[in-house]
Amino acid sequence: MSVQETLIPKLGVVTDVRIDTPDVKTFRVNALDGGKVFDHMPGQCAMLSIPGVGEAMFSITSSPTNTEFMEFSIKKCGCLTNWLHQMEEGQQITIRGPYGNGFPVETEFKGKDMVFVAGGIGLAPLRSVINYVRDNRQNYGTVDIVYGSRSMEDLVDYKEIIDVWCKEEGINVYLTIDREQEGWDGHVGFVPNYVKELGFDTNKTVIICGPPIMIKFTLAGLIELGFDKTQVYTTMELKMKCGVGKCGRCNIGAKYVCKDGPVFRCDQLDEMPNEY
Amino acid sequence: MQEAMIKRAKELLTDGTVNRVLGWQKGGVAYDATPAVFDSAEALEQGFVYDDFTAANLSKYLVKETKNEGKVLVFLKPCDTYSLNQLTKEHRVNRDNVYVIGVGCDGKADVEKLRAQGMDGILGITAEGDNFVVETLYGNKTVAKADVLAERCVVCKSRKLMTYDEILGEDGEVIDSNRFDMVEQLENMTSDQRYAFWQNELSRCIRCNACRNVCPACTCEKCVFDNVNSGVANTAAADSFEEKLFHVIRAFHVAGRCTDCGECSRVCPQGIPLHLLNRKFIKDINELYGEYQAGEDTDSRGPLTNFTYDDCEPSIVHERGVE
Amino acid sequence: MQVEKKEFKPTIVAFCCNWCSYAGADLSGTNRLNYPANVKIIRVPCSCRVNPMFVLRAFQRGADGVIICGCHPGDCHYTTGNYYARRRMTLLFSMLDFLGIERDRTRLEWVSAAEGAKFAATMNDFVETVTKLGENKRLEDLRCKKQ
Amino acid sequence: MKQIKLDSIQSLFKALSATRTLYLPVDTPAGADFKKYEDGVLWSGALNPNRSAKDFFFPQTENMVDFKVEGKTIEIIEPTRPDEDFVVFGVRACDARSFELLDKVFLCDPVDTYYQNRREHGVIVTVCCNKPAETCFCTNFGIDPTAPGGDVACWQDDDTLYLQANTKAGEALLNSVADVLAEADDSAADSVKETVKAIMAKLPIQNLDLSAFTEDNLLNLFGSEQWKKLSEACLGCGTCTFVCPTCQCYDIKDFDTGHGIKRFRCWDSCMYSEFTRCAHGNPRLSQVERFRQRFMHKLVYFPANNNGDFSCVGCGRCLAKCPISMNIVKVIKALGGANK
Repeated sequence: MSVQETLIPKLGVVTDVRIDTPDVKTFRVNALDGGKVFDHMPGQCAMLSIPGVGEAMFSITSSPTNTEFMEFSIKKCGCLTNWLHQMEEGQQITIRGPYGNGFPVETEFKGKDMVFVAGGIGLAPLRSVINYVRDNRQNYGTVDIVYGSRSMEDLVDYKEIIDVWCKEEGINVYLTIDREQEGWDGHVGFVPNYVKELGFDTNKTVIICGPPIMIKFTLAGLIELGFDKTQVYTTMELKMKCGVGKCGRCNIGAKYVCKDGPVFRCDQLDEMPNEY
Repeated sequence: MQEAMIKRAKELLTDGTVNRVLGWQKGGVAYDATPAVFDSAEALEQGFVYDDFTAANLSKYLVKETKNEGKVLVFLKPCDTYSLNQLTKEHRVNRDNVYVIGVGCDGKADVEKLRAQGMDGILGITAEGDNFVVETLYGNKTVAKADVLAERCVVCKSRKLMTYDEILGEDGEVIDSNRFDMVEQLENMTSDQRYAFWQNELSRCIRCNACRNVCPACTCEKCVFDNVNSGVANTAAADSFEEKLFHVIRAFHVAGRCTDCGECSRVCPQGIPLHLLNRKFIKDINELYGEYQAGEDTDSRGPLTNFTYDDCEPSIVHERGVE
Repeated sequence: MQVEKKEFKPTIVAFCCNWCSYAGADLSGTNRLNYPANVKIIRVPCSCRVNPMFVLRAFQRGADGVIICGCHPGDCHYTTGNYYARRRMTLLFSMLDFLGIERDRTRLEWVSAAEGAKFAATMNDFVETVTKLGENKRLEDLRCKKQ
Repeated sequence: MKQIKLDSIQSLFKALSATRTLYLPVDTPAGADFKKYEDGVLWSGALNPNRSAKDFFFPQTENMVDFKVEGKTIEIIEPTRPDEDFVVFGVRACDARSFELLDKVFLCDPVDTYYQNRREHGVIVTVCCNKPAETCFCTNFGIDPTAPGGDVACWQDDDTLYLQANTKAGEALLNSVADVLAEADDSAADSVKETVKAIMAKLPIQNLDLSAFTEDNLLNLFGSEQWKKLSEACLGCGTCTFVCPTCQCYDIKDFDTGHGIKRFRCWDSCMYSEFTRCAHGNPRLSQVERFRQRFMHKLVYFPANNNGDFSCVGCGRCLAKCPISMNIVKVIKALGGANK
């Protein structure tokens, strides 16, 4: 693979737009002739762009086991994402990737009991792994999903969670929202506290993704429960331009998030300078 | 001078008038002094330097420094005091948090001029009267200070301190300088010649932003050239147009506020005479709207935030200079 | 073989103040006065809204001449806006001249809402002047040129 | 080894430029600059041009791809790549070494084909420094200015230029201009080398203690108290990064030409406030962090990823050009000894 192929994007077309929450939409992207633009592993990212507006890295939300299309759950928070949110079906976009290391689903995760902890839009990269695990159920142990958001409306992929994940055998879904809300009879409270309350078996493997503050406190809670940092994975995000470790801006210490990351094991983070 | 400055700074530190001193830190070679904050007598003794090469204008650092706790002592040369006044006028510096010691200045030397005179491999420079004795890898050489004076000092506009709490050395006078000569020379060229001149100069620009970042008048919290939403944010000029855009706008944004301290040209790694753009504005303002020197006071209205009912029309451009 | 020389039609950007000059342009239109179609009018709230950057970027995007029209001094809707604009544009035009950009490519003109005829005449004159100068070469951005 | 008299060097330049474009350092009123050779252009005797030679392979701006957008559809137009063969003459040992370091970044997988393409079309002719400056410190990074890299190496004494090919491409280049060159003894340049070595021994910046800059010491150095003091006066301009032969960070930007979109890349600087700004914030909010990033990258991060090679060649440009005279040597001196 050369940069000639990676820095020059391919064309994709938006084939479906789903409104998830007031500020998150999920876009389905196909190659112009149908099918996927490229294959990827769970946790990998792609560079999406609208020429003239900008380019940015997004995690691929759909699982590699989905062979028909790719999905991106995108929160409106900047110039490009605002533009993306105005897209309609049939809009072409440019896309390049896949970038990053992805989760070690075929190695370290194999045979493990998995706990997924997500907050807000942090579910986006995890959804890819969760569905990958569901589709290769025989390779993994139990699956627990703890997912929290500010409010009921802010739960991304609520429909899939309720209709599919909750109904599947061997998967436990724990939902929580930050504040009491009418029509919500589930758990109320912050994710880190909920994780501690639930008190998982300490031989499970945990993946966390969400706001930095949530990651920080969840990790602290897990260690309190007796987890080791080598059992906990997270994914990072920094400003990226090239995606191939050359433009020099997404480094944390000697590691480039776009190339060596975005998935890091929490004990690896300890060896990196605290600059993220 | 350096000794007297250190002595006075130590006194002011001891009696609590100030809690730190903004000055210049000695470097490795004779000419490379770095602006620095000193917070103790020992630090001053070890590193404080003031000589013919401490050229940096310290007033811009006061924007940041005066936001900190306590009063800061700063040594300012006459041209730097103009900058401080201007910053005070624009409420960018809290003058109450600054204790200014004005220091006389006979002009600063420009190491590039030393190099241009064939002084390669400079190891040490000692001032002896009106000369520098330069020790180099290729033998000792002597050069007259006057011959290596920085361009801005050759045409120094004023040796008078505009604002100070005390003076070390002698206060000077405003000089009737010939600083506009080069601007005039350019004005008298044909438009083709001027275009060729600037095309050649500006094409060397590497957009390092040193001119902008060092400028005591450029104190915007966020520069338009850094603002991605402005449409002109860029880290490199992709077309020669962008060089012109950057430099015209940079000069325009400080028009009427530029004190002509000359830092922009001093720091330019490519030796572009940027001060000529600023001086052109100053000269135009002087000629069209009456003599005005930014930084002379802290309360007058600047020429671009002011007007008279009978100002000239822009068509005056057609009546001036050479087409 | 006879090659027909393509007639040069300059692109002119005219920044017109909303209260006077834009109305003046309107008037010249309703009076069926002719001025060249290659004058592109950009309405601004006041002539002093025109940032030097606007002028330069108009040239970048392919303008061959830029004209700024505002209320007559003393008539500004905001009382004093055009006085400031006058100083700014004087200095800007002088600077562009200093850089060797043809001085006839920029102009400032006061046009009131009642001066439809003056607007048309000004534009005709400006277009003629710029046509004589030819294409803007000194303040162009090569990337914006159509191949 | 070949030789040519300096007074007939123009014939060498003519011969070199006959079949390809020749670039060489030329004096300007504000220091030397690499310029295209044309009849009558004189080779500058300056030690180093203001800008490094990295421009030839990694230009400040470079068009990557064009787009045409119409309604909902996008068309991707790949630009034609430059295919002009060129020679860069008069590169010093430090800049020559910088290409090896840039290669490590751009030619590792995935290969940057823009850079690779230029690299393949360029031949580098280095010249031994005959008048090192006080700002030179290449020897600290294991560079021998008397044995410069590149495809062809040259040595210059009072009246003669000696040339020797280092690579196959260099040999081919010398063969193509064999008419204007004469044979020389392989030891002909030895006296030049000796003279330069003697000068090098007197340089003020020698034996910098680099032993502290190891990956193991990364967190220690990162957390050093010294950064605040060192970066205090930093203006946050990009001078050091843009004159640096090894700085390689870039930005990718889109430009709307009015009739299409040009996507280009251009140099960027980690010293700039917006360098790492993204939707969720900026991990390097103050100049301390940006300043630290630059030097940590050169002295720790880069070596950690590249077998211990520092990303500095000691050309001394940042020493000469920094507006406030803060530079990598001062950083090494401040951190090198204290943080072992």
